[in-house]
Amino acid sequence: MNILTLIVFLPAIGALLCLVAPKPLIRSIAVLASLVTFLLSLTLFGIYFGSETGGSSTEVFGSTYGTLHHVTRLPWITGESITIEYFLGIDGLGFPLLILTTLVSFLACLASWNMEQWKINKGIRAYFILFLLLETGMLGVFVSLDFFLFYIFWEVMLLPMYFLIGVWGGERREYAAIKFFLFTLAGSVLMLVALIAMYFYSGDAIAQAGGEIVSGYRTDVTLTHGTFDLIELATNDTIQSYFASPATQFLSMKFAPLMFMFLFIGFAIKLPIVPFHTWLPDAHVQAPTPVSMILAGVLLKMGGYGFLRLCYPIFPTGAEYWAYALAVIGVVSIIYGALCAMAQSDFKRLVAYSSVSHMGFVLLGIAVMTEAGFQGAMFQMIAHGISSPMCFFLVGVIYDRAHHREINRFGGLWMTMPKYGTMATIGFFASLGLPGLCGFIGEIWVLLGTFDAGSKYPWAYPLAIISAASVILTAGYILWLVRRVYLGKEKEEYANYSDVSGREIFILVPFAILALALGIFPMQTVFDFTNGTLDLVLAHVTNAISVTR
Amino acid sequence: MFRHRSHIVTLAFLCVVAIGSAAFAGDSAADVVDHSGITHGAASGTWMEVVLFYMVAAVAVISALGVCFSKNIVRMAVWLFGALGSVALLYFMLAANFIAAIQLIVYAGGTLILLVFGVMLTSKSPWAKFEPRKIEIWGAAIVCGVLFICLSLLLTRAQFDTTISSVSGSSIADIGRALLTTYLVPFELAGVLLMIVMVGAAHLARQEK
Amino acid sequence: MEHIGLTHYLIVAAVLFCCGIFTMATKRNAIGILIGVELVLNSTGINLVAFDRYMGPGRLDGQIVAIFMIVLAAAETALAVGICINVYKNIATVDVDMASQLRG
Amino acid sequence: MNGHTYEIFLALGVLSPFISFWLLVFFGPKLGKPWAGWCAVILGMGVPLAMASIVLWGWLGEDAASRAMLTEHAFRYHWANLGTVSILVGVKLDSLTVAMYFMVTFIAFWIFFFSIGYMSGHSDEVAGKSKYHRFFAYLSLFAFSMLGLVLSSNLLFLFIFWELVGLCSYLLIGYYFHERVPQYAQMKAFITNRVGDFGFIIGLMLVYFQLGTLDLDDAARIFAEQYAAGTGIFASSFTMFGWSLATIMGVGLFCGAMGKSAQFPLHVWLPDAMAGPTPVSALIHAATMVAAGVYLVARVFRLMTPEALMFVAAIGCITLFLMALIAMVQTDIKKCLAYSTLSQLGYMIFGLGCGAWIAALFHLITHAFFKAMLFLGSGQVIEGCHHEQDMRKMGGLMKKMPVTGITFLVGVLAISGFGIAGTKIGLGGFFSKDEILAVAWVRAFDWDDYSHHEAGAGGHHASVIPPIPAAEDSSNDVFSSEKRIVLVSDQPHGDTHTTSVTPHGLKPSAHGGDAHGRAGIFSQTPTLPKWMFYLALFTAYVTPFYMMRCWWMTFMGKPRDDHVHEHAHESPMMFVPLVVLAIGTFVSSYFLFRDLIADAATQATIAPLVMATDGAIHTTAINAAHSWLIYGVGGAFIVGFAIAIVIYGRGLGMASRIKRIAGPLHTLLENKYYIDDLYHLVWVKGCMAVAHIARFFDTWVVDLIFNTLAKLTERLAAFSGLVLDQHGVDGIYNGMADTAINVGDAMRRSQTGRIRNYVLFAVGGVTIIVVLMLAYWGVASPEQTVAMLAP
Repeated sequence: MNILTLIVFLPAIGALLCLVAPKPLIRSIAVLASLVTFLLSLTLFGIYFGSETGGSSTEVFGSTYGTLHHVTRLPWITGESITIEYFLGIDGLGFPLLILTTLVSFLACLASWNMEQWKINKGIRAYFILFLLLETGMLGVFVSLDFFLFYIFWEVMLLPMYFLIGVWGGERREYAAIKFFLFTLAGSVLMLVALIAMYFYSGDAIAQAGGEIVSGYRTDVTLTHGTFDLIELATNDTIQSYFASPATQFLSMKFAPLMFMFLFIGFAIKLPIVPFHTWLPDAHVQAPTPVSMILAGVLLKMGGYGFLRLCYPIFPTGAEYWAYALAVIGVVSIIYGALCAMAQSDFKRLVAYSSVSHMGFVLLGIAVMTEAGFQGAMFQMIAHGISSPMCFFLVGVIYDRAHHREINRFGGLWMTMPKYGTMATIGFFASLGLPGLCGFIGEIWVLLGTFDAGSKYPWAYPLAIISAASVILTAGYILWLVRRVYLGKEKEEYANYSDVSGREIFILVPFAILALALGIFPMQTVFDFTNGTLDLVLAHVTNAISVTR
Repeated sequence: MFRHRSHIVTLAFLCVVAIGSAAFAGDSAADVVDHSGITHGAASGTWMEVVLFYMVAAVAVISALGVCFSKNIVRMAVWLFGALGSVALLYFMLAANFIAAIQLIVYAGGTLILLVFGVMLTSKSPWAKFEPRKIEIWGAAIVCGVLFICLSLLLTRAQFDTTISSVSGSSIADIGRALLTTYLVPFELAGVLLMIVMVGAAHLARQEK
Repeated sequence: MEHIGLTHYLIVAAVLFCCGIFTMATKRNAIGILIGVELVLNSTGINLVAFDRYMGPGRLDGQIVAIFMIVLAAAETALAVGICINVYKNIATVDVDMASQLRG
Repeated sequence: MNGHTYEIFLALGVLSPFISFWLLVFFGPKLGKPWAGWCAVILGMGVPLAMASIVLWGWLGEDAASRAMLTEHAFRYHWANLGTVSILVGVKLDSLTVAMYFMVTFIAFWIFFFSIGYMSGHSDEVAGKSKYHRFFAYLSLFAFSMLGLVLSSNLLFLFIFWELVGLCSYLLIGYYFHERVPQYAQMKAFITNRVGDFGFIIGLMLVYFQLGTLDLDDAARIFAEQYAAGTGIFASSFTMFGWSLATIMGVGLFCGAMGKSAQFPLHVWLPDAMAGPTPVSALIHAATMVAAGVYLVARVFRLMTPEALMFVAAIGCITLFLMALIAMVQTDIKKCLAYSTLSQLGYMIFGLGCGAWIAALFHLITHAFFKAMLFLGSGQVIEGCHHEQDMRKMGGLMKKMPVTGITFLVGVLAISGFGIAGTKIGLGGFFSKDEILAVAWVRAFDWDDYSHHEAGAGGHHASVIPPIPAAEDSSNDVFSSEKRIVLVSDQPHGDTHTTSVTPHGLKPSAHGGDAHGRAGIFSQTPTLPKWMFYLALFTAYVTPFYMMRCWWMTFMGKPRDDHVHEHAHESPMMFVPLVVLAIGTFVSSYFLFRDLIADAATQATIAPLVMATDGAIHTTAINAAHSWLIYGVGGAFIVGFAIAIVIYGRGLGMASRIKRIAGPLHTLLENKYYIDDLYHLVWVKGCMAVAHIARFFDTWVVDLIFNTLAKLTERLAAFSGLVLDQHGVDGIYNGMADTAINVGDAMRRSQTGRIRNYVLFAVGGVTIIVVLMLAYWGVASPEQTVAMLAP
């Protein structure tokens, strides 16, 4: 059995087990399932070090976009003129996010351990089942390479999240859950339009070319009708030139920019960027801690992943068309998110807005289409996937004890809980982008990458400088937060709080170690695994753009 | 509408005017009586007559308005006195001397006193007020205003076929004769009515046991 | 200078009539309503006498009816005041809105 | 030593405090007091000091050629790829590094040592709990970061360590985090530094983008090549504030230095940073970290254009002047020292801006020694006086604390530029600061002649160099000519065809230039505005005044507060470092460091656009200036001391009289020119206001739009579902029934039971009829009316 299939569906099997297991065992089963998934996903490192490829960069990443590993291709739904495949595979785009997902899921599952102590502790069985289903959905998104399958996983992930927020959330959980659901669904609708349009237009392209063309990346295959294959759509010259042609119109607008925008909005809502970000603070504030961790750690990355997997390789001309707008939106997100974070008094809301700011870097890095920008964006996703779950868990730790999140009511927690204070310092300084911790690399790479783009886009200079100013704002709100919560005199109210427990330490330490490791050895931890594919994607995109010009 | 001191001053002034005009009217009425068969008054109107009419009419109108807008029942009664008096003067000017006399005797002398007694007997404080609802006031004002405008329009545009009798038919003898001949039955009926009213009023007003 | 004609008297009567109606419609004091009625009756009187004077030469119909009107008014007042006093005895007020025991 | 031995030793010295840091993080509480401290002293600083000593010893034994060789072939580790640019990390091995490394380790070691004494009392308690190990953990982390900063061969790594020292500074300022003042001070420090870093990042972006590398040496080489060829950064026609792109790059990098070295207008954090424990003030905020800005400028000197350097000089000049004035009115002993630090940092920056590369860095080193000593002395005083920092309550401590008093006096003499003109006797500032002034004088007054002379000489570059004997003319200069001639050839792979000094502002062979290229260079380095020199000169007179004032108020005169006086004592653990550093002050003024720096200048100032002016200090002009100035400035300390002693010799009476006379000026200085208040108003308040606007916007506009959309949709659904179906279709049937009921109800309502209403209804009805009649007939015509009224 293919290892990717196993990884994706192992949590679902765990969910099935939870369904029948006696109640005291549920938690253990869930944790075990996510742990095994995590361990299994670690075996994927074999791609880089194992005998399969020998580990050299070219062999791992190939020389063109579309070099995949652990591919599974099975016809799933086939008809006269339709082929939907069960098509899984992994490359430098999906791999780091897959590992991140399994890791964060495992730790978040562990963070759910004390569920009995939550104010709302109903339905422990349902909770863990939904949690594991969510994991399956997320993993599926990162490995599926058939658009149809991708879309299904995308939607599968949506529903458990809705319930996790809506049932186990805070006071306004219904509002937050429905908001999350509607926002994402609105994006999905546009994505669905793009899905269908791309299928039929690729069919048209083939028909125009004589009804039968050779596949773009598989020499032994011919295409006779439209396809959902994401790699095919990106690499097939016939389809690409048809998509990019200004004569190809959809709703009497140019096809590529329009489709790009459709997909972009779908992913941008997920990322999220201003002005589609308002679901995020609400969802975070209302969601229980582990769900917040998943939300910040993994779900937001799907947006960035979507850009890199769908928008850019398939519609490079669209990317060129919208580059300026996207970069500006990215910068606005960075500054605006930071400013909003500064004004918050709710702990979780602040962290949520800081996510908006950090994700702005991802968008900016991708939008400028330079090597450093792409690498920085990818790194920023991973780094944020480590620092923000950590921050949310840190909030959760104190929320479990104090049952409120008012920043101004805290104070002197470092005195009360020294270990917690130390961990919090690492977490928040990673978020601040302190060199030596993970947040720094992504930001500086994106900034330098943006500046680098100045040679092709003159607007990149001012944008780079404006976004560089965010280092001041970020320092401002994080330090102010640290001062209000952790420093100062010990408060009576909190004097008898216990320091972090063993379980909590166990969750925090991996994050802290990773934050340090990513900051000190960015190449060995992230770049080595992603840059090959990212460079290929970028080469593909820039090549396509120059051809069109 | 009229309040406090200004109100009382106005009232006093109007009373003086009313009495003065009554004196003039008395003269002219005397004239008519003296030279029976010759019509003076309105038809042969001198400027004095016109001035007199407007003065009296003014008193009547102002008094009527005073009644309308007084909040206090005692003041209403006083305004009513002005109105009744000026109506009596109008009767004089219309050469209906007997009616005018009755008006003064019965109304101003009797009915008004009765009303004042009523006021005194029925209120703990004679200054008690009961406010109607706003909408009632506005409704009444609109209805009355519209009615007045319509009536005025009608009356000013109407062309009455007026013929002033050259013979005075308004001597007391004539009236007495008419009452006892042509209008005998109503006259008797009025008498019966008065008696019934007297009995009824006495019954109503008697002390409860 | 114009003549004083029938219309002049009729307009004065119209003013009195309207004022009387207004008084009847806006006063909650029973005696006040009575006063309004008096005004209306007086305006009628003016009308009767004026018409008699200007349109019925040699006839006394108008004046006679005016006499009856005055009689009726006196009788009505006497009776109404009696009723008022009685109402006052029963409900200690002359506010007509309070006299609602018979209301269904 | 050969191969990579030096680098390995240096790297070990960096690693050792890092290990110490983690040891203290994990096992600190177990080690407890004082073993955690000893762990830091030995592992955190002892090992690096040992390494530094070994390296220094070895390095002094190398000749120029092998030094160049070692620099050239230093090991580089491939850390990451930034886009397509490889980022190589390694040790920047040259004389400056060795000198700085030794200075940092030496001073830090004694400060660590001092800290054990300082922390042995109750100073380690944060809100009543001992956080002893935490303090030493931070110190170890700082040692790691600072040494890393010194070693970095790569601008990006320099920046990383740069931020880390900032973090340590943040953590250590806020060591007593239960109190409010340190909390705000630490935030202020970090955020102000971040403002500088913003500029630093812009500089980095330009370096990365325009030069295509972040390695210091490569960047400088490419910069020179681009200048020669007029490509890259010099091809851009972009200007801002009249600065070319290359200048902006230099200014951007300098912005980072402005933050770290607390230059005007980013100086505000340093005085507040005195809220930290005194050893921290000595180590971080006087000797090492704040000097990192100067070090950075020295390192990127080769990337600076004349305009950028002019900006540097202006900032330094403003800082040194303004801060010295504030120092005159400070009453807090640490604040006074802090402002003097600011002023001295201003001198260094000013010196670099003038091109006095060697003098500025020499001043950095001497200053580090005596300022660390001064701070430790103040720490001794504060600890001895039960945490009393107000000098007005001190006085007469000389008897109680003789060692402290004397060492403090040594520091005061050193900073004031004590020395005897015409001899070689002097201390610290006498050599370093005066040299800066000499260079400034030449740049301000003598520059045109000098540069034209140079340019006009033409010919081969060797020939324009004044012969060595010319340098020896100024025999009364404290530096003998042999000492200065340590410079090796500037040829990259030096066949040492000349042992004479070459002006280091150029590298003819690097870009194929010759005398013409050189002429261009000189003409591009403009004359220094004269006010800068005058301000610096004036400040040289102010410095001795406020330092002597500080010393006199603390140690001399009569005790002003018995309570403080009684408690005053000194502990051996703490005065040993004082003595050592006092000796260090002497030694550093004469031996070792200046040679090393001058040696480093050969490579580190090879710039296509500017020259380090004091690289050519042997020229007659500067030597003459120096020997002339030595009489003017050399006496400055006497004047300053005299004034201070006159004013403060008999208590504070005269001072307060002067204060009354100079009321507004005094207030202005006491409030630090209101700059802090202005910043608070504009930046802190302004930023919060914008943040709140953003939040408001987010809640009430962005969110509202989506909520309104949702509401509208909901309404639409409600409309179609409820209104249209239930009320529309269904409503027709229900409506009929309802209408009947409603009509009846409305009718019923009119039956109020009030007579007056009925009257009105009746009359109203009549009125309506009348109105209708009028409407029907129009306003009735006379005929019709007659007809109507006819019987």
